[in-house]
Parts: sequence; C-alpha cells; structure tokens
Amino acid sequence: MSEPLLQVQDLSVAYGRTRVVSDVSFEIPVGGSLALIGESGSGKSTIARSVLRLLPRHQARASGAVRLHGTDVLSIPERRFRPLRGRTLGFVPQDPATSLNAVRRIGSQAQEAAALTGERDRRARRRAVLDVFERVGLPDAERVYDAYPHELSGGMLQRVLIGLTVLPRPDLLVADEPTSALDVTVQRRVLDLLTGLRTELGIGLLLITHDLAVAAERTDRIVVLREGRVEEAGPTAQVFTAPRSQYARDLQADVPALNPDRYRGDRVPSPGPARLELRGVTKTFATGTRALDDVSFSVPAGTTHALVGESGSGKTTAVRVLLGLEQPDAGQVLVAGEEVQGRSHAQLRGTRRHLQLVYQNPFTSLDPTWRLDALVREPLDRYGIGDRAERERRVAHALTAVGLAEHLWRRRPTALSGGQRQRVAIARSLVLRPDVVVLDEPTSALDVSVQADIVEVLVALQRDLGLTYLFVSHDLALVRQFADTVTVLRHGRVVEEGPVERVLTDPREEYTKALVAAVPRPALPAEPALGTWR
Amino acid sequence: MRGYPGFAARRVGQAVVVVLLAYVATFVVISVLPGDPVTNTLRNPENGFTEDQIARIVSYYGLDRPVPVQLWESLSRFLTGDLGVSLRSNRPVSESLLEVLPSTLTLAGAALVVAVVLAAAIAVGTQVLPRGAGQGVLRSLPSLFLSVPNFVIGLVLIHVFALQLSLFRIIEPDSAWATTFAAVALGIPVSAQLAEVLIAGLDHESRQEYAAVARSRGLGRGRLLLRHLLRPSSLPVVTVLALTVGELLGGALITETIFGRAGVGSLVESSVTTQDLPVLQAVVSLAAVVFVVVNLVADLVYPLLDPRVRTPRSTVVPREELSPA
Amino acid sequence: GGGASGADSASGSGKAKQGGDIVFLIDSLGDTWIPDNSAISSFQGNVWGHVTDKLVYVDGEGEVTPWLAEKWEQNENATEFTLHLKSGVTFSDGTALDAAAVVANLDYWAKGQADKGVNPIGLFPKTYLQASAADASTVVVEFSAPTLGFIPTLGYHGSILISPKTIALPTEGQADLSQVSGSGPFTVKSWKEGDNVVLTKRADYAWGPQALGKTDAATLDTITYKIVKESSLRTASLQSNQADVVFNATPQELDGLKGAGFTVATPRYLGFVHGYRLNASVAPFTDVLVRQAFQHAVDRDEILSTVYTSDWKKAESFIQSNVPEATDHSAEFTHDAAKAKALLDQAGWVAGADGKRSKDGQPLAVTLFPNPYLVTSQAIDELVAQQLGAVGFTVDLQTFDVVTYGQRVTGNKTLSNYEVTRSFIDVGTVASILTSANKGEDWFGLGESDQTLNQLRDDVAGAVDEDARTTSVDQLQQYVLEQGLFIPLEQIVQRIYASRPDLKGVSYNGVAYANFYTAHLEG
Amino acid sequence: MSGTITATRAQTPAITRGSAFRVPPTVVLSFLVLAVVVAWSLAPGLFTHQDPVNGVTADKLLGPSAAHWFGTDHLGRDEFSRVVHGTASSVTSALVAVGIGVVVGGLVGLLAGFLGGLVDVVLARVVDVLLAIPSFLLAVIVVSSLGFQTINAAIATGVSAVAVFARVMRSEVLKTRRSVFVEASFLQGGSRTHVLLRHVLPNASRTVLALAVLQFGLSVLVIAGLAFLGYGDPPPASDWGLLVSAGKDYPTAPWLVYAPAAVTIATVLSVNRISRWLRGTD
Ligand SMILES: Nc1ncnc2c1ncn2[C@@H]1O[C@H](COP(=O)(O)OP(=O)(O)OP(=O)(O)O)[C@@H](O)[C@H]1O
Ligand SMILES: Nc1ncnc2c1ncn2[C@@H]1O[C@H](COP(=O)(O)OP(=O)(O)OP(=O)(O)O)[C@@H](O)[C@H]1O
Ligand SMILES: [Mg+2]
Ligand SMILES: [Mg+2]
Ligand code: NI
Repeated sequence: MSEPLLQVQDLSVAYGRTRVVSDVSFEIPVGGSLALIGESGSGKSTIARSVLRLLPRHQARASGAVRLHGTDVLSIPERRFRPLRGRTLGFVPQDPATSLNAVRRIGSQAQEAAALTGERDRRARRRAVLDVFERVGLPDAERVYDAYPHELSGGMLQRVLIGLTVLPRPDLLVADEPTSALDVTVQRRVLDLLTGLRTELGIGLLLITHDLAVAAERTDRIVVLREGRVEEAGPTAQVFTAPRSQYARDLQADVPALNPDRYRGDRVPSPGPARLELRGVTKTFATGTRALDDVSFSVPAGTTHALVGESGSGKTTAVRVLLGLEQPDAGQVLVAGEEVQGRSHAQLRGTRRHLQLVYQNPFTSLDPTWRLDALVREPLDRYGIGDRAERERRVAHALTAVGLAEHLWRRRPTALSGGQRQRVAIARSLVLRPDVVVLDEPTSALDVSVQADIVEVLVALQRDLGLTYLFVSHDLALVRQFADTVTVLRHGRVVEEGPVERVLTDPREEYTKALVAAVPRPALPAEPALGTWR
Repeated sequence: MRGYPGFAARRVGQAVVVVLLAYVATFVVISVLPGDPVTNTLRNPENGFTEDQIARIVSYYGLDRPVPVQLWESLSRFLTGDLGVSLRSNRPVSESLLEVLPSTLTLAGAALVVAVVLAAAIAVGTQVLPRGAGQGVLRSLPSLFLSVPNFVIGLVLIHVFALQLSLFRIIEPDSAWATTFAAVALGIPVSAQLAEVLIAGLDHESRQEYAAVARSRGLGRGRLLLRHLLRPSSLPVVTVLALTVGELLGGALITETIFGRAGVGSLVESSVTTQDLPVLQAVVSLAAVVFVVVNLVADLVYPLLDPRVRTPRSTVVPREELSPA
Repeated sequence: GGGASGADSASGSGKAKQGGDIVFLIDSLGDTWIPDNSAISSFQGNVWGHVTDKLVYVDGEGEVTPWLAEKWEQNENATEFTLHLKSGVTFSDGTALDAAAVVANLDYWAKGQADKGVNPIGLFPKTYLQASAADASTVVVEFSAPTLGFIPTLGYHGSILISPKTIALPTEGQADLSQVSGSGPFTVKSWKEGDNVVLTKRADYAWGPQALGKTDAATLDTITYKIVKESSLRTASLQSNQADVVFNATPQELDGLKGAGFTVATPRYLGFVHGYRLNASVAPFTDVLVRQAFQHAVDRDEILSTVYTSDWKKAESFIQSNVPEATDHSAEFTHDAAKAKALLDQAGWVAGADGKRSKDGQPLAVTLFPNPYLVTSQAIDELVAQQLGAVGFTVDLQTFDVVTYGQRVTGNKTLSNYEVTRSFIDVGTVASILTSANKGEDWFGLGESDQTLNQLRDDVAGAVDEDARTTSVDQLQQYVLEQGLFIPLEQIVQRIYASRPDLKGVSYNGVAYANFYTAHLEG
Repeated sequence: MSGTITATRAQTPAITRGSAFRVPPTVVLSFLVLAVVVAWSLAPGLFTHQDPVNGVTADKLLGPSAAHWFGTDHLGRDEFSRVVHGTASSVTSALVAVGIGVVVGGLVGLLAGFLGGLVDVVLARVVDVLLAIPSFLLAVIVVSSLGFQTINAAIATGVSAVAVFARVMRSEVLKTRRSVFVEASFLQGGSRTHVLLRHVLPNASRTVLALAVLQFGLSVLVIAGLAFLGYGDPPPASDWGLLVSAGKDYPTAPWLVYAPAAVTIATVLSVNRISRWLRGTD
C-alpha cells in the first residue's frame, strides 16, 4: 500500500499550560475510515482541530506530526496549507445551526465552497451547488440557495454543509459529532448520507463521536481516547467485540443500545394503582401551535413510564401540564386519583410536594449563585419541614444517596461537572421524599458514561424507595433499558402506547418503526447482548 | 392592532410621549428653584427698582402666574411648535437654536465619523495584528479613552495642534481643522464604547463554528474578517451607536466650551447658569426628539442588517440549548 | 503701559497705518443686547462703546467733558438741566440724533418699557420726572430733588443713545444686535449669538468726543469680538498671533505677556475699591472692635503680591483713588495682626487651643462669599480666610454662580458681609447706598441708627456745589473706615486688556472700557 | 432511605476552565492603585504633612520637586497634598452617584422586571425619558437646580445614571425570571418574594455590580466635568476635578492640570480594568 492518507504521530496539544492531548498516533489509509471515541473532554475535538489546523491561534500549542499525503501540516506555513483546505481536507461540523454565517445567504456562502473546485464562472458554480444540494437530498435546491440559514431546519443545514464539503471532492472528511445536535429521526438519515457519499466518492473519514454504537456501525477502525491518551485502538470488530482495556469495556457497557437489559433485574414488576393520569388533555398555545391533542396516559405507582417522540412532539408540554405549569384547554390531570385542575394555590403546593421535576439541562436548572447544600435544602426551607438539624440530616442523606462526596457540598454549581450537577438536581427533587419524580430528558445533555451513572442512581432509588417515574426521552435504547411502559407522541398526538418490550420490539405504527430504526446498530457479527430485540 | 403598522404606531406614540414628558420634566426641575433671569436682574438692590416697576415687567414675561398655569401655557405653545422667547437674551428660542444647530450637527456628525472610523480601526487592528505588545496596546486603548476626562483631551489637542503646531486658529473654531480636532475630542470616548462592542463582537464571531468552517474552506484571514465577521459583529454597534447620540449632544457641552464653538452645548451652558427655562426646555426636547428618532431609525434599520429578525420572530419559547454530549 | 487712561499715543515709535482689522477675544458677550435687561453688562459695554455715543464723556480721572451734548446748564438746586446737542449727528439708520431722540432715550433709560419687558437703567436717578425737547437741539430734564449726579451718569456705559426706531422695535428686535442702530464710529456688520460680533467703521462719523483729541472717522476698519471662554486659550492665542487684543487675562499671566513685548492695560474704573462691606447688624460685626480687628488682620500687601502684579494699586480708601473726591485714608487699615488680636481680646473673644476664638460658646465665625463677577475673588478670599484664621477667626467660603449669587447673596440682609465690586460715575452714589433712607441700600445694616453716618449722608446727597461735597466725602471715608464698616482690599481692575505691541492709541474711559476709535496699528 | 449508590467514575471533580484562581497582573496593579486611593481618602494625613489649605504665598506656582511632588498652586499650597486631601471628597461623591444609580435604578428595574404589566409600562416611560435626555445635559440641569456644589453634582450624576441601571437591572431580572432555576424554585414551593430576593436579585446583581464599578469610574469623570464647568464645591475644597479646572487658568504651571488629571485617569483606568475583569470579558 502507498503512504497513508492521514498519519497522526505522537500528537500532543496543550491549551496554555494544560495538556489535553498526549502522544496520540493513528493512521487512515486512502478511502479508509476511523472513529475517535471517548467521553466528553477527552480531547476528540482537539485532535480534529489539529488535523484541520483550526486550533485557537493563541492559546493552543501542538507538537508531533500530522501528515496528509505525507506532508506535515503542522509545520508548513499557512500559505502552503491553505490550498489543502477544502480541496484535500473537508470539515463537517457538529452543530449545523451555528456553522453557517447567519447574516449571509446560503448561496453566497456556497459560492465560497464552489470556488474551491477551480470553476471561474459564477453561474457554473451555482449550477454545481444546486446539483450537490439535490444530491444530498435537499428537496427544493433553488429555495435553499436563496435562503438564510435560520430559515432551514437543522437536518437541512447539515445536508447543506455536507454537500458543500464534498463538492470539491476532498480526500479526507473530518466530521466532529456531525449529528449530535440533530433530532433522533434525522440523525440516522444524515449518517447514512455521509457514509453513502463516502463510499461512492472514495473519501476517507475521520469520525468523531461519543457513541460507541455509531462508531461501530460506520467505521473500519476505532481509537478510544481517555484524558487525551489513546486507551485502545484497533479494527472496529476487535475493539467492539473484545475490548482489551477496562475503560473501553465500561464504555461499551454504558451504551444503552448495546445493553438493553442492563437494569432488568432491578425492576419490581408489580404495578400499583395509577399514580398519575392524563385524560384527553389538549393544549394550544397562543401562537396557534397545538402542542397536545387529546393526550391520555397513566402511570402506575412504582413504575417508570416513558414519553418518547421527536423534538417538538409535545413531551415537555405534557410534563408542564401535569405539574400545573401550563393550564390545559381541555382534559383532566389526575394525581393519585384526584383532579389537580381548579385547586387552590395552597392545595397545588401540597400536591407539588409529592411531585418533583428534574429538568433536562443541569446547566440552567440550578441557581449558579447558591451552594450545593443550600440548593438541596431550599425545598425543605420552603415547605418548613423539620428543624435545622433535621434539615441538615436530610440534605446530607439525599446528597449521599445520589453519590456526591461531602467535599463537594459547599461548592457552587459552576464548579461541578454536568453529571454532578444533574445529581444535585436529583438530590433536590428527592429531599422532600416525593412519590413521583418527573424526569424531562435528564441525561440528554450528558455523555454516555455519565448518563449510565445517573440512570444507575435513578434505578437504585426506585428500587429502594418505590418511586414512580415519568421519564421523557428521545433515546429509545435508553427507554428500553429504563422504562416499563411507554407512550409515543407525534405532533402532540399519542401514536402508540404500551409496555416497552412490546412497543419497541413490535412497533405497530410507521412512526414508531422509524424511531426504532433510528437506533444505531453496529454492523457486526451478532453477539448475545444484541440478540434480544432485533 | 397587530403586525408591523401596529408596532410602528405604538413606537411613534411612545416617542411622542417621551418627548412631552422630557419637556415637562425640564420645566419641573428648573422650577424647583424660585428664580429666573428676569426677576433676578430686577431684584438686584443695586438697581433700586420699585415694586410696581418689577411687577409690571414680571407680568410681561408671565412669570407671575401660578406654576401649573405657566406649564400649561408653555406646553400648549410647544405643541403648536412655538418654543417661546429666551428670558436671558430676549430672542426667540427657535432663532437662537437654529443659529447654533448647524455647528453642533456638524460637530456631532464629524465626531460620529471619527468615532466609527477609530473604533473600526482599533477593532480590526486587534484581529489583524499578531498577538503581542501591539495588540495589547490596541486592546487597552478603549479603556484608556474611557478614562481620560474629555476636557483634558480637548485642552491637550488645542495646546498641541492649535498653539504649538498652529494647525488651526482658535478664533476660527468652525474651520475644517478646528472642527476635526473638536470632533476627535468629542468622538474619542464614543469610539471607545463602539470599539469595545466591536472587539467583543469580532472575538465572539471568530470563535463561532461558522468561522472555523469558513476557514476550513480555505478562506484567508482578511477575507474571513471582511466577508464573514464584520457584518454580524457590527449589529450590536448599531444599537450602541444610536444610544450614544445623546452622549454626543451632552459631550458637546464641554467640547464646545473648550473649542470656543457657538453651538447647542454652549447655548445650554449659558442658559443653565441663568436658568433660562424656555431655552433649556427647547434643547432638552430637541435632544429627546433626536434620541428618539435615531433609536427609532436604528430599530427600523436593524432588520435590514440582520435577516434573523427580518422574518416575523419565531414564536417558540426559548429552548434549553442542547449542549453537545 | 499699565493703568493707562486717556489716549496713550505718546509711546508710539512707528508710523500710524490707516485701516486695519483687529480681533478681540472676550470670555462672553453677555446675555442680551437690550442694554438695561442685562444682569452684567461688563461684556456688552465693549461693543456698545463703539456702536453708540453718549451725551458726555467721562475720562479715567472722572472728568466730565462734552460729547454729543456740547454744553449744559443746571438750575441752582440741581433739579433742572438743559442740554444743548451737537447738530448734524445721525444714527446709522439715517435718523437724526436730535432733541426728540434724546428725550426718547432718557425716558427709555429712566422708565424702561414695562409692556415690552424692558427694564430701566438701574443707576439712573430715581428722581427723574421728565424730559422735553425745547427745540430741535435743546433738551430740558427735570428732577424731583437735587440730582448732581445726573450729568456724570450720562457717561455711564449703559447710557447709550440708540435710534428711536430701535427703541420702537418689539422686544425680540431690540435684542437682535443687527437691528440696533447707534450713532457711534462703528456699525454692526454681523453677529452670532454666543460667538462673535463684527464691527465695521462708519465712514461719515465726525462727532467724536473732544477729550479724545479726535472727532473724525475711526482709523481701524473692523473690530471682531470673538468669544473664547478659556482664559488661558485667549492669552495663548495672543501669544501665537491669532488675536490682537484679549480681555481678562489672569493677573498671573501679565508679567509673562509684558516680558514678551505685549501691551498690558489695567485701567481702573471710577467706583468703590474691591473690599467687604460689613453688616453691623449681624454677629460678630455688631461689635466695632471685631470689625476693626478684621480691618487690621488683612494683609493687603500679601494679596497684591500673591494674586496680582505690580499693575495693581493699594487701596487708599474705600473708593478708587482716581475718583476726584478720593482721599488717602490708608492709615486706618494697616496690617497689624497683633493689634487685631488685641482688639479681639478686648472684645472678649478668647482663643482656644487651636487658636480659634470664641465667646460664650459661640465661635468667631465668618462666611465669605467670593464675588462671581471678579475672577480673582476666590483666590483673594482664600488668602483673607488664612489671614483672618491667623488671628482667630473661623472662616468658611461659599461660592455661587452669578444667578445663585444674585438670589442668595446680593441684597441678603442676614449675611454678615458682602464683597463689593462696583463702579459709579458720580460720587453722589455713595450717599444713596449707605443707609436705608430714600430706598437706600443700607450697606452696613445700620438703618437710620448711626447719627454721624446720617449726617454725612445728608451732607453729600444734598450738596449743590462740588467743593462742599468733596469735603463731606472726605469725612465720610474717614468715618466708614475707622468704624471698620468697609474693609478695602485693593483698587479694583475689573477689565484687563492685553494687546499686540503695534496696536497703539487705545483710550480708556471712566468705566475702564477700551475704546478702539482712537486706536491704530503701527507698521 | 437506605440506597447508597457506589460512587462511580464521574466522581472526579470537574476541572472547570479558569477555576484556578489567577488574577491578571494588570488587575493586580489596578487593585493596588485603588488601594492607594482608598488609603488617601481614609487617612490623607499619613501620606502628606503639608497643609492643603494654608499655603506659603512666597512659594506660589513652584514646579514639581522633591519638596513638592506635584508642585505648588497659585497660593503656594502643595498640590500633592491637595490631591491627597481631595481624594475623600472625589471618591465619596462618585460613590454617592453610583449609590443613587444602583439603588434607585436597581429598584426601578427590579420592580419593572419582576412585576411587569402596568408597573413595567409606566416605569419604562420614565426610564425612556431619562435615557432620552443626554446624561451630561441632565446632570447639568439637575445640578443647576440643586445648586452648584460637589454633592449636588454627585446627586445629578447619580440621577443621570438611574436609567442605565434600571435598564440593565430590568433585563437581568427578566432574564433570570425566565430561567429554569427560577421556575424550579417555584416548583419547590418558593414564594414570589423568596424567588425575588434569593434568586432573581443575587443573579441580577452580578451584572449590576460590574456596571456599578464601571459607573464609579464614569462618575468620577462626569463630576470632574461638572467641576470643570464650575459646578463644584467652593475653595479650599480640592476635588480632583476642581483642581484640574482651577489649574487650567495657570498655563505657566501645567502640572496643576496634569498631576490631578493623571491621578484621575489612573483611578478610572483601574476601576474600568476591574470592572472588565469582573464581567469576565477577557
Ligand atoms: N480553547 C480552549 N482553551 C482551553 N482549554 C480548552 C479549549 N478548548 C478545549 N479545552 C479543553 O481541552 C479538553 C479537551 O477538549 P475537547 O473539546 O477536545 O474535548 P472533546 O473530547 O471534543 O469533548 P466533547 O465530547 O465534550 O466535545 C477539555 O478539558 C476542554 O475543557
Ligand atoms: N410556551 C409556548 N408557546 C408557544 N409554543 C410552545 C410553547 N411551548 C412549546 N411550544 C410548542 O409546542 C410544541 C411542543 O413543544 P414541547 O416543548 O412540548 O416539545 P418536546 O417534545 O418537549 O420537544 P424537545 O424534544 O425538543 O424537548 C412545539 O412545537 C413548541 O414549539
Ligand atoms: Mg468535542
Ligand atoms: Mg422537551
Ligand atoms: Ni433511606
């Protein structure tokens, strides 16, 4: 074989004095593909940016070698590197919404990409752009060309970006989590597009992802990173089926799609009476959006009920109606068999005590000016529960229960990681000893390993305290691990409902099928963990 | 009323209310003190006027009527466009104002140009210059500009350029050079604010993903700056610019005094010391009108610059951002 | 030269040039061009003096000589005056300056125009009854009481003759300088409020005052008055040849200017010296001993040497020494701190540990109010505060702008002192201000209680001949000073001029205004 | 509760960027400058032994020297001593101005933002009026109506800053009020007052604090500007602005302008630097 397309050798990168990537080496042959995986902050993006020479100019220092067709891109001057940009080296960014200039039309930005083909005629370039737009499956290419970025959906924008990147036929695509900002159902289509174009055009791929399943499904080789070092590397099949390092094994175990029955044993399958119930709830916002349309479901005590559906399907609205944060236009909300509607403020307060909410985003749901213990004590203070000592005791208990060590208690949220913050939010919801905890996508802002930690905490609490969970998620694999029953929402309507086992293995509706299909399946020899539901 | 016409009508209505309130507020503030240039001169014991003489003259100016009546009369005159007569110079206020307005507008306009050019130069410099001493100096310039009392800037400019270098004559404050330097003195603090916003904007934009994407397509630094970064970064500048118009008028007070320009600022200065209410009311209303109009225009122009607000705002509640896992 | 009065043409060495334009920098041009409506006319006076004439000319020594009034007579008890006007005089709008015009002006000065909001002249004798035109060039003026001061008052800078057409204008018109028409050697070419006034010479002018030795048209072509508020910038402009004359340079700068060859003039007006009048009805000045202590505590030499230059003269009385009736009484106010302390001891004011005196728990406190019309006033008051502090007074300063000063200080009978900066043309004014009689200003707060003062006042006011009045004025000065009712500081110079070396022949009248009618450039 | 979850991998404390406490050297310098200024205002006597009020007239207008660091003024007083003794008043008046802005503006913004509705509409118009009048013009008018003293200049400056604080406070309150953690607090049974006092106010006050620091610097300049126009305390007061404006009349003694101006600039520059640092914009 000739020289590799990309060769990374002993790459180290430091931001200021902190070294975040150490001695990383790997290779991609011409037309080959490689996935970089690892938890958040492990240095994946930093490596991608070193390859692209897009590291922040003044803060980062890189050493080692990054060879593209044998040329060390780190040592050549920008003047010589610039011709490689776009033409040899294409970049597909993570978040399509922020990757195009919001104040310029798509067309004018596309012209910049088309110019890389060497075409001099503006109209010819325009035709080339329209071609590629059609090729990536954008329905109305002309309209897209004249649009501003904010007028397109995330999926469309990512298609635009991919189209523009492949237009000059680069030899290597660097894709940094190209779908993590997109909707579940869209993710799969975009990945399909990317890998399809790749094989068709013979482009090499450096794919960055935190999702082991995606990596396994899409690439030939995998490099597992941890704290900036290569923990393990090798052909996909090898790393995936027989991980050698403990870290890679953990990582694998944490991916819900690969371990659907992880928590099965912990479950108490003895459903009690309905603890929560929505009956024919309809909600239309002042803007005319009908977020909920005749939605009914019930949650038996001591079980976990999941609400799933794509973005905007009304999951959060259902939760807010349940908690009395929004008033439904029609229908009833029952908590422990009693109607919430029309209750006085004081009564509502009493109900809420037993009904706690954990928000999706741990970065915004905690007051950044408060310390941990105060945050967790707040509901006790507000409801005037116990004396000082009693409260202290309860706070300590709750914080310990979610696994937060005592040295963290006097910190403020800004000094915590995302996973730790979400634990604080859970502790805060538990300190009142509620019966029901509503979890609105509690882990979607966190990476898999942290997600696994949190789910573990939740499962253990349910087991020990007999809590009832209403669990909102768009991740069917996670739902499968965690929930007992599920309601599938689409455009505010209930599409399908029933026990998780049934709905996910044998979906009846097209929409549910599409959702199930979106779960990544590594194209690998079947192995026991995967067998149960495929 | 819904939609744009409703919005515009509301905005204009608010603007009118603001101007009227400003007019009344000036009246109230100035009327707190029982005194005016007329009675002040008349009551000076050195003149020895009789009570009868004083009363007759005071009644000519209407100053003997109860304050609410005076306010009402002046307000109804104002609504018909009559700004009244100066108590100090006995000239119609509109005449005095029209006489000095061109000078102030020239100054403020020139200062605005100076401010924008200076701010743009500094901000672009911070992006183009290599990191190091040069950039450090550029980045601290706005802070420095904001820390120097503007009368000191004015005095220094005059001493250096008019007296040492004889670039302009103090007695010809309306000459091109004199206006330029006055504009520099007035524009420097404003440029500092603009530069701060612009630098922050450029820094912010250059950290955005789209900048990286554009660079990954081989765009050079200069083209990136011109074609991509400058436009979105200057959006907040428009808003700040509109807000600083008032500052230019306020700052003109000192600058005009120092440079010996006869303008609105120096008119205010002499009117304030004599409590010449009609002039002050007129100037305040004028300033309020200018401010309100400029901000109205800024609001109307903004959508032309930012396509995101051009389409009716998306009505979705602000979503929790999905941070990348 | 300094302290110039009269035309100073003696020092000319070069040859007089015909024509020429000068630029005059001034801190302000005042509030309004309606002469009598202005609170301070010390700025407008510069312009008025060139565009208008007066009936008489009063020079820097107080001598009254004919101008547009060629001669005048008075009746025995000085209640009726007859003025004989020069003929052929016209205003710049073409109107003849005849008896009717003078009568209109006299009425305008005396009564103002209440229906147009125009004030009378403050200084004009309140005893005025009426004036009438006996014929085209004769005016008869009647008063209700002896008014010796009438004729000198005609030389006051506010007593300017303007065209009856101007007087007939509505208020806004009178306030518009370009519509004001006088008979002076210059006319207004253009003006911009708050900025400048350009005067241009009137070619057919032929009625200058005899006293100035020139009656024909002015030599200079134009005078541009330009406002430059910053005093340091005015001086600097002169030094860099950007201006020809500057008004009110700070005294500190004068030596430098003189050293650089510029001409400096510090003409004194006729009037009171700069000083404090003390209110004998307000503590602590109810006690004559305290007033006298004040009188001796002030070190006038230190003030002159610190704040001023050698151009300033020591006070010799409480009126300026160029007033014809002034006499030297400086022995009454020597600097003698020991004497001041002794006087205070004698009055029962005991010095405490910090040197400050008090009596019955009351501190010996004085608040001074620097006069906003005199730039050096603050510095002087600060020095006086130090000097008074040295003998045991506790001194405070309160500064106000012109308007607030007018409201809170001027005429406020409850304040213990008032800083005087005041000109008069005729010494008779003195009588009308000392006590409360005849709506007098009651300067010392004594009302009618001081018999000696009352007597002296009556002697001065009722005098029908000059010699008798001079004697009474001398006694009055002696009495006021020894009683410590007036604390003189220095002979006041309220108008300071600095000009380029080759500008010669400038004359200064009794109210210390520079007159460029007589001036020329040498080359 | 008995369930204790074994602490797992995510237990390593988060390394948040910049959590290592590092203060840039220029900020340290700025704090030093402010420390000197504060010391001058608290105990001026420790820094100079010369009389700021009574001078030696024979020594008037001397240039800077070892005996007189900033030279002497027209009455022979030591300018350095006058600067030092004028610090307290300069600092206090700026503090008064900021105090008025923060308290009045903050309250207006807080009420408008938190109560909303009619209160918001009415207060918004008031703030609009204050904004529409150029702040320096407003300050000049207010001070002329209150009387020409430094304290009144400070009040006027404060009044003209009210609008800025009200606006910032209002937008911060609105931002905070819409934030998820405030809704969370309502769900935890928090009352409106509790949420206002414990969540909204502390969060909003961060920005307001940075603005207050910035406004302190601005106030020093505005008050100096007012003093320059003659709206300050009577002598022998020696506020920095008064010193500059008095000094400008003595062109032969330029140090009378430059020394107090330099002190003013250094102070304002330091304050601005600290404000930027507080806002974290570098
Ligand atoms: N500009 C920067 N300055 C300083 N530190 C940085 C910078 N960018 C990233 N880092 C740090 O470098 C480390 C690696 O970051 P990087 O973005 O490469 O991680 P990642 O693996 O891409 O994580 P994620 O999955 O969250 O995207 C992190 O600790 C991050 O905080
Ligand atoms: N306050 C509101 N005003 C107007 N429209 C709203 C409001 N809240 C939600 N909507 C709209 O209602 C629909 C359902 O929104 P909701 O937040 O419940 O979706 P979701 O299923 O939770 O989506 P995601 O997965 O993105 O969180 C969306 O179209 C949304 O734009
Ligand atoms: Mg990343
Ligand atoms: Mg949601
Ligand atoms: Ni327990």
